[in-house]
Parts: sequence; C-alpha cells; structure tokens
Amino acid sequence: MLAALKRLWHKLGSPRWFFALTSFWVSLLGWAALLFLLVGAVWGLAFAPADYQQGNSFRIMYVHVPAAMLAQSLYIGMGVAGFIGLVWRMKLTDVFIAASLPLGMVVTALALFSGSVWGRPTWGSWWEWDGRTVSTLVLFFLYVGIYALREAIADMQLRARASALLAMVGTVNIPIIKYSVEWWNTLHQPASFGLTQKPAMPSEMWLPLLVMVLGFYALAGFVVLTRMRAEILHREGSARWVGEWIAGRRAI
Amino acid sequence: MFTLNQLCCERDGRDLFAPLTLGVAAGDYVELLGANGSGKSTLLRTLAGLHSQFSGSYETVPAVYQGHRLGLDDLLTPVENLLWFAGLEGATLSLDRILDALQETGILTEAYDNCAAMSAGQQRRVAMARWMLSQRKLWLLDEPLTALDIEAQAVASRIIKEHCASGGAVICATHQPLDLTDKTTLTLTPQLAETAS
Amino acid sequence: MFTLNQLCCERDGRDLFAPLTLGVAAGDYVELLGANGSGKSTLLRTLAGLHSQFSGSYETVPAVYQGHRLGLDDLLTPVENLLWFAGLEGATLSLDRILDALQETGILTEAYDNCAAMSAGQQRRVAMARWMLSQRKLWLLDEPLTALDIEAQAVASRIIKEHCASGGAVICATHQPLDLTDKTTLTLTPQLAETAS
Amino acid sequence: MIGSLLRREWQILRRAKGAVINPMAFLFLSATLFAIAAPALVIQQTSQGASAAGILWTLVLLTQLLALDGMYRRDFDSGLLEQLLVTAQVPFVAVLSRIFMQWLSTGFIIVLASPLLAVLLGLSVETLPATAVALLLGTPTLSLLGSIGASVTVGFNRGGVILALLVLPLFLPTLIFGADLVEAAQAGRDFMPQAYVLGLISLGALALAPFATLAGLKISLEMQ
Amino acid sequence: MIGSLLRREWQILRRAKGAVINPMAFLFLSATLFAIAAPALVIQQTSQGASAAGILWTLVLLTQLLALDGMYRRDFDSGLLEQLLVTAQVPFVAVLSRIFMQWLSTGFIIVLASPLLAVLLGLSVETLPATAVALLLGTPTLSLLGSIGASVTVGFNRGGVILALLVLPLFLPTLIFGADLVEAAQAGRDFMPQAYVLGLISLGALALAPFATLAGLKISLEMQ
Ligand code: HEM
Ligand SMILES: Nc1ncnc2c1ncn2[C@@H]1O[C@H](COP(=O)(O)OP(=O)(O)OP(=O)(O)O)[C@@H](O)[C@H]1O
Ligand SMILES: Nc1ncnc2c1ncn2[C@@H]1O[C@H](COP(=O)(O)OP(=O)(O)OP(=O)(O)O)[C@@H](O)[C@H]1O
Ligand SMILES: [Mg+2]
Ligand SMILES: [Mg+2]
Repeated sequence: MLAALKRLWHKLGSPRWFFALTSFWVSLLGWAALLFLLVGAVWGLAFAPADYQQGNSFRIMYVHVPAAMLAQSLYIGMGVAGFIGLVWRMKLTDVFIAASLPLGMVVTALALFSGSVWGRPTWGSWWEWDGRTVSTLVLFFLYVGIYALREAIADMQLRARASALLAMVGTVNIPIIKYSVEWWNTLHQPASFGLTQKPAMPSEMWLPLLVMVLGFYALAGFVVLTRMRAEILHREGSARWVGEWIAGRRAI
Repeated sequence: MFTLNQLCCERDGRDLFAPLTLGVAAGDYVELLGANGSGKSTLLRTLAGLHSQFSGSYETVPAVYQGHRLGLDDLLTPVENLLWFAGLEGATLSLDRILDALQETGILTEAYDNCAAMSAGQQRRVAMARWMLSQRKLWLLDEPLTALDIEAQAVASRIIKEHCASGGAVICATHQPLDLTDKTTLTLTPQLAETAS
Repeated sequence: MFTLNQLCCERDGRDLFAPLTLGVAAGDYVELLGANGSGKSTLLRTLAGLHSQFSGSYETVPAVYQGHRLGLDDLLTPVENLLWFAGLEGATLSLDRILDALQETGILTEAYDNCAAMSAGQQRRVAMARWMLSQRKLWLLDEPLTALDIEAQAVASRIIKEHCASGGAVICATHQPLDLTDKTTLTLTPQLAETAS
Repeated sequence: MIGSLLRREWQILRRAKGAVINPMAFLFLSATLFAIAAPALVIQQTSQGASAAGILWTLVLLTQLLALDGMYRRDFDSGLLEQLLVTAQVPFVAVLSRIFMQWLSTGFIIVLASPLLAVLLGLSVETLPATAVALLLGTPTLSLLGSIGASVTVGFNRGGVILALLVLPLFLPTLIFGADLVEAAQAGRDFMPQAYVLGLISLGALALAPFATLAGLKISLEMQ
Repeated sequence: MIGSLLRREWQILRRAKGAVINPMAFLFLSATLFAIAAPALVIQQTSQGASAAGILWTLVLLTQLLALDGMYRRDFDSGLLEQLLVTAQVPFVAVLSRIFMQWLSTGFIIVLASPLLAVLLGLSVETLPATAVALLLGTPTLSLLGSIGASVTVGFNRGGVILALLVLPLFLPTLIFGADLVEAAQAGRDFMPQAYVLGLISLGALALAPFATLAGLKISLEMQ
C-alpha cells in the first residue's frame, strides 16, 4: 500500500509520465473551455436581463468575477506547488509555476481593468480604495514580485527554489493580507458599493456567471497544461522520449 | 574523512567532470588539479554543502572551507574575526592561542588592525590562522597560496603538513603544487562524451 | 615609459617602502617583488592614478591597469566586455581581432557566455585578452598569474614577452616569478628607520 | 555561541556608527520632506488626528526597507555568509541573531525615536505610549519578513527594488493594524485588539522567517 | 566612444530586465501603501487637489533614492569602475552616459507611468500633461544630483541610508517646485514659471554633476 503510494508519488515527479497523462486532459479542457465560454458569453451578453439599477454595464461581471476568482486560485496553486517543490524537490512544480505565473498576472490585470471599467459607471471614478480592490492590487504586486525574481536569476534550479520559496511565503500571507485589508475597509469606509454582500441576483443572471466561471477555469487549465507541456519538451529536449514523441507527431 | 561515490558536479544542468570515486582517510593530503573551469571550486563547494547540483553521492564530516573569497569581516580586527569563527563553531578560544596562531602565520603585528586596512596577502594570512584554530579535521582549501609571498607559502605548506600529521585531512585545489612530499593528486578531467542514450 | 623619482607611497600617513628611483624604457619587463604588505599593489595603483598619497614624484604614460579585481562586467559576455573596453579607450576593434585574442588566451569557446558563469581562471583569461587588445604601451599588472592554470600561466608569460618585444613595457607585481629571461627586478623593502627629525 | 554572534554584531554596530544614527535621521528627513511637499496633510489634516498615524507607519516601512537592503550584502560580498552556513553549529541561531540585531539597530531605534516623530507629525501627546507600543509590536515583523526578502535578493545586482517589491506586500498587515492602533488611541478607543493582532503577526513571522531566510541564503550562495 | 558606452548600458538594462519594471512597480506599490495607511489623505483630501501632487513627488523621490543605491555599486565591486577611470579617454563622458542611462531606466519610466499614478492618487485628468512635464523637467536633477551622492557612498557598507541623508536635501528644490507646478495646474493657474525653474535646476545639475561624480568616484576608489 505504502509502496504503491510511493510509486505514484514518484511517477508524479516524472515529466514524461505527466506528459503522457495530460495529452488527453489538454484537449478535454480545451473543448470544455470553448463550450462554456461560448455558451456563457452568449447567454450572459444577449439573454440575461439588464440590471434594473445598472442597466447593461453589469454585464462586465461576466468577465470581472471569473477573472478575480481565477487570479486568487492561481496564486494559491503556485504557493502549494512551491511548498511541494521545496519539500520534495519535485521538478514538475516549477514547470507549473513557470506556466501559471504569466497567466496569473494577466488574469489579475484583467480583474483590475474590468473592475475599474465597471467602476466608471457605477462608482463614478476609475479607482476607489476599497478592500477588494486593494487586495487584488496587492495580489498583482505579489505576482510581479515573483516575476521580477525569476527574471533576475539565471540558473534554472535556483530560480525554481527561489520562486517556490517566495510563492510559499506569499501564500501564507494572502489570508492575512485579505483579512486585514477587509478589516481596514470596514473600519475606514462605509461599505458603499455592496461588494461583499451577495446581491440577490435572479438566476437568469447568476447561471450564466457560473458557466463563465467554469469556462475561465477550464481555459486556465488548458493554458497552464499546454504551457507546461511545452516547457517540459523544452527542458527535456535531449531526452530520448521527446525525440520519439516528435518523430511520432511528424509521422501523422 | 570523506568518500565520493561516482560524484559529478553540475552547473546549469551540465556535467563538469568525469565521475569521481575516492575515499580520503585521516592523515591524507589530496591535491586537486585540473585546468581552469574544470570544476575544482565547484567540487569543494559541494563538499562544503554550498552547491547542491550533482549526481552520485558523497559523505563527509563538518569541514573548514576556504573559498576564493576569504570571509573576513572588514570592520573587525583579526583577533575579533577569529573569536567570531570560534564562536560559530561552538568553541571558546583563549587569546593566547589566537595570538600564537597569528604569530605563526606572520601577521601578529597587525593583530589589532582592521582587516580593511590590510593587503591581499595579509588577509590571506589571517585566514590561515583560522584553519589552524578550528577544531574540525577536514580542510577544504581553494587555491590557498593566492597572494601569499614566498615565506607565507612555506608557512601554508607547513601548517597543512602538521594538520595531516595530527590526524586531519586536507583537500586543496591549486595550480601551484604545494611543497609536500606525501600527497595524493586528483585531477579533474572533462567528461569525455555526453552520455547520449 | 615611466620614471619614478624618490617615489614613496603612503597609507594613512605611513610611508610604505624605501623611496624608489627608476626609469623604465620601451621593451623593459620589471618584476615587482616584496613581502605581503610591502606596498606593491599600492605602487601600481599610484602609477595608474588611483592612489594619490605619496611623496616624491613620477611620470608615466596612459597605461593598462590590472588590479586584484578584474573589472569585467558579470552581465556581459567576454566579447561585449572587450568591445566596451576598446570603446573606452576610444578605439574600434574588429570582431576578428577579439576572437583571435580570446583564442590565444584559450577562452574562445566561452566567448559568448556570460562572465558570471565563469570560473576564476576563465575570467582571468578574458582579462589577459584585454591587455592584448589595448593600444596602450605600458601594462601595470598586479599578480596576473592568480587562478591561472599551468597552461595559461605560460600564455601569460608569452603575451608579456611579445608585448615587450614589440616596444611595450610591463611592470608586474607577483610572488610567482614569470618565465621570462630578460627581466629587471624591483624589490620593495620597508623603510628602515622612520625619518624622525 | 549566541554570545559570540551577538558580540560581533555589536562590535560592527559600534564601528559602523552610522548604522544607528542613519535610520533615525532618514526617518526625520523624510517626515520633513513630507511636511514640505504636502503641508496640508501634516498641518491641517493631522491636527484632526486622522492620518498622522498612517504617514508615520509608511515612513517606518520605508526606513526599514532602506536598511534591509544592506542586511546581508556586506557579508555576502566578503564571503562571510558562506562561512556562516558552513561553520555554524546551528545556522538557525546565527540567522536569528542577525535579525535580532537588525531590529535593534532599526526597529528598536525607531521605537525610541517615535515620541519625537509623532509630535512632529501632529499626533497628540496622549497617544505617544500607544504609538510606541504599536511600533514595538510591529517592527519585529518588518525585520523578520524583510530578512526573507533580503536573503533571496542579496546576490542580485539591483537588489534594492526587487527587495521592495517582494517585501512591501508582506508588510501590509502590519501597516494596517499599526496605523489603526495609533488612530484608535488618538480617537480614545480601545486599542488592545490591534495590539494582539500585531503581536500575533510578529510571532507568526518569528516562526517562519529564520527557516525561510536560511533557505534564501542558501539559494543566494549557490548563485556564485 | 559614447556609442560603445551607451551600448553597454543598454545591454545591461536589457539583461537585468527587472531594471525597467522594478522602479515602476515600486512606485505603484508605495502609492498603494500610502493610500492604505492614510486613506483620508488620498480619498478625501486629494479630491480637493491639495496634496496629491506632494505625495506623488515624495514617492518619486523615494523611488529614485532606492534605485540610486545600486547605481555604481556593481561596477565598484567588480573593479570595473577603476578600469573606467584608468582607461577612459574622457571619463567625464563615461560618467555622463551612466547618469543618462540611470535616468532612462527610472526618471523616464516614471514620466511614462505618471498618468496612471496620478489617476490612482486622485489628480484630475486635466493635470496629467502638467504632471508629465513637471516630471520630465524634474527627474533629470534627481539622477544627476543623486549620482554625486551615489559616487561618494559607493564604498560604504551601509551606503543606502547615508546616501539618502546626503541626497534628499539636494532634492528639496525639485520637490518643492515640482509639487507646486502640479498643484498650480490642478488649480488652473499658470505653471510655466515653475517649469522654467525646474528646467534651470536640471541644467545647473547637469553642469555640476559629472565633475562632482568623478571626484566622488576617485575618492571612493582610493578607499581600497
Ligand atoms: C478595480 C476595481 C475592482 C477590483 C480590483 C475588484 C476585485 C474583485 C474581487 C477580488 C472579487 C472577488 C472574486 C471572488 O469571489 O473571489 C470581486 C467580485 C465582485 N466584484 Fe469586483 N472589483 C472591482 C470593481 C468592481 C465594481 C466597480 C463592481 C460593480 C459595482 C464590482 C462588482 C463585483 C461583484 C458583483 C463581484 C462578485 C461578488 C461576490 O460574488 O462576492 N467590482 N471583485
Ligand atoms: N585599504 C587600505 N587602507 C589602509 N591601509 C591599507 C589598505 N590596503 C593596504 N593597506 C596597507 O598598505 C600596505 C601595503 O598594501 P599593499 O596592498 O600595497 O601591499 P602588497 O605589497 O600589494 O601586498 P600583497 O602581496 O599582500 O598583495 C599594507 O601594509 C597595508 O597595511
Ligand atoms: N556562478 C556560475 N554559474 C554558472 N556556471 C558557473 C559558475 N561558476 C562556474 N561555472 C562553470 O562551472 C565550471 C567549473 O567552474 P569552477 O569554478 O568549479 O572551476 P575551477 O576548476 O575552480 O576553475 P579555476 O581553476 O579557474 O578556479 C566552469 O566551466 C564554469 O563555466
Ligand atoms: Mg576555482
Ligand atoms: Mg597586493
């Protein structure tokens, strides 16, 4: 039993095994993303009823909320990967971090951007200092910090260790940061925008949102897996199985 | 004192030298030779625990490590530096022993000067005193003769000889053979062919 | 090439060595000897214009100076470093000449690697290429054999010999005599008595 | 061993005299800059006690940041850091004593200087004890978490700014609760909850930082 | 010669990619900290346009300061600086090109980022051009005068804080006129006088800084 677990663990550390396993998942996630995003977009943009207060501008929600959720999930994913990488010295975790870091940055930027575009009609300004906005902004800085760190280290193995360490430390801090920022917000500002309390949305509004969220996550899975696979091919370029795989692709 | 088992250090994923297998016992002096860039410094750093990219394995005991950079604090005097090192090792040293060591390496007159105000060779002499004062048996020395004048080079050889005679072991990377009769040489050679499978 | 006239370098107001008087002409190779801390590095820095505490006087021409620290940029490749140096001197170099020089010092294969990823000796070899590519006649070298392997030490001697033969002059502080037959040695000795007046 | 480690730090502090005076001087200088650049803030606003606390804490953060950059650099460049890792019986303790001394030469000094600074920024005299408490509980976190960032960036060319990027987000909770504590005191409210939180964060940082710092230093040393 | 000097600086900038992103990131980060620590300032006060300009300029100063610390350090430690002084036909030009590149990688980037930053701090959209002009005319002074301080302190252990002490007072006039320019623009007043003064100060700094920097570097190099 223990031995079997150990073998599985070992397998997980093998890029080759991972590569073979994911070839199915990549296409599944790709198609799922396409489906969900299409359905969600059409439903949300064309069929969901307009908000009685905000009119049509609320439809930014279908991008904003999934982006904001994904931004946090990806960072936590990186932190977990960092922890595993540091403790068990698994190569794949750094591949994961390398693959999800740019996506995380882009998605966080998207959340910030869509939020401030939304803020223009609803708040009357591009930017307000509020708990959610600040913690997203700080999340963006955490991403940028790790990015800058990775850029600064040439050696692959050391880059992996350093970014794993900081992703981990950052993740430990995320709940603290989130909590404190929200606390600060309630103290300093009346919750004027109702970001925290769930609006009693009709289901025609939130169902498409759910589909969009699923679509964003599927897309993220697709992008991350694809990037990971490319990175594995790159890093394992001299290994025999890579050559065989490429030859196999050529043959088709 | 230490054993290497098919040890091969790596930099950026590149194997530096043909795998080494070696056992070093108390009393041995090993001279580590090899062309520039053959991996001598990297091997010593690996044994010191400062480099973790390698294949194969090794076993070793806590060691004194002397790299290209000396590790003296500019703002402290030699005596203070040596006291600090002793503290780090968990030992306590009497001032007398420290001054004796500084005398032996010929730097006693500067014992209470700041290390910043010393020439390259004078700082090296302080570092030599550090090896002598350590309780550790294994010394890992990377080009210890650098910047030493003729007289101090002889002192270095003598110190190393005495250390080996008293049951220590020394591995010393150098391009300038030391004046010792009883030595093992270990030459690093590039890995002949990449193990392309 | 340069003349020293009762030159005596000082550190913290202390005279380092007995005053020197010397004239060096084109073609001369001067080996600068002396115990650790006798003031060799300080003398070379003075001639390079980097140290201004001295008594007496000297005259010199613009020189190549090679100190204990190499002055290569970690983030650049050898080729880029050498191009930069040439630019600094106001010269333009063809890539061919640079690659020739790197070949001669045995570091051609690393010509396009970052200098950060080089061993101590490999960096020294790049520095040697720099002397060769300079248009300046006078070379001030401080322990140029440091970290060089046997083969590279021979290269250094040869380069210096050729430079002297082609009308240059070299003054070289070292504890390891270079393999040159035609040399003047200049030994720094401590000032015997403080000129207490 | 701890004794000898602390003794060295102490000798260095004494010899590099600036180490103690400089952070303080920087703090006052930047407070002055602020007062000059945005006089309305310091003079009008803070007389209502609303934001002097925030300004104070921001300046403290920046002071720490500036001091952090040099935390391991000198030892790294001289090769002393590698000696520390190779030689120390318990590197953990060596790192901890370095962090402690860093705090002593910045955070603690800031605590001592805080009354003057607080008055300069327009906080009322009654809040001075609360300000000192807030700083005493909050600054250790800055040294501890800062040490992690400093250890990872010590080998870089332009460490300073990357260090800031890595570390300032981590300082955020301390900033918020610290500023809030002072403000609560200024407003006459109870500030014990904030004090507890600041203390807890410091304890958490204490548990995390030495190990993370060690890992960071090892990474930096392998870059050579 | 200038070509080869600038090329190296450019290569380094490109290779140390953080160099460009980092100052900007730091700027935004510290603005965030500010807004968090003293929300009243940024949210209420600056909607009246009184002090956002002051905050903006203070942050620019601090960013410059952080970047200055590394300006010569790397070259000093590697021995490249002594080569520069010994080898350069015209050391003056070499120093000037280094200062120019330092400005390009901080001041100029700040100018580019300023609209976003100004909006974040609550300056009105109409003042954005004035803000950019103020920064364009003011930041060269910061690089030039900062270079003097950096050259003198490069040999010190804990350069950062001493550097701040030396340099911040020199930044004062730029700070005052820069903040005033933006404020004038915000209030709809004429801001050309301030612009002229900022430009003049920069010119004065340009005349002074390269020589002073050279002298400072010589002093630092003699310390070895
Ligand atoms: C730049 C400004 C903004 C940022 C950074 C931001 C950030 C966030 C974040 C982090 C979330 C949480 C996602 C999750 O559940 O994990 C969120 C949710 C949400 N945001 Fe924003 N937001 C911004 C502006 C806005 C604006 C202007 C509106 C509309 C008035 C808005 C409406 C919402 C809604 C309705 C949710 C979902 C609430 C929930 O389910 O809890 N946001 N936003
Ligand atoms: N940075 C410094 N500050 C003050 N004094 C110094 C400094 N560097 C060296 N000295 C003193 O100047 C004297 C000469 O030093 P120098 O470096 O010139 O000697 P050297 O002949 O090059 O020695 P070595 O063979 O060890 O390189 C030494 O006695 C030393 O004490
Ligand atoms: N910091 C580094 N990063 C990446 N690669 C490096 C680094 N330092 C050295 N190398 C590479 O590792 C190899 C071995 O270097 P090492 O310093 O161990 O050689 P060495 O035998 O000590 O040489 P030397 O006699 O010149 O001191 C070199 O070929 C070099 O290219
Ligand atoms: Mg070596
Ligand atoms: Mg010398």
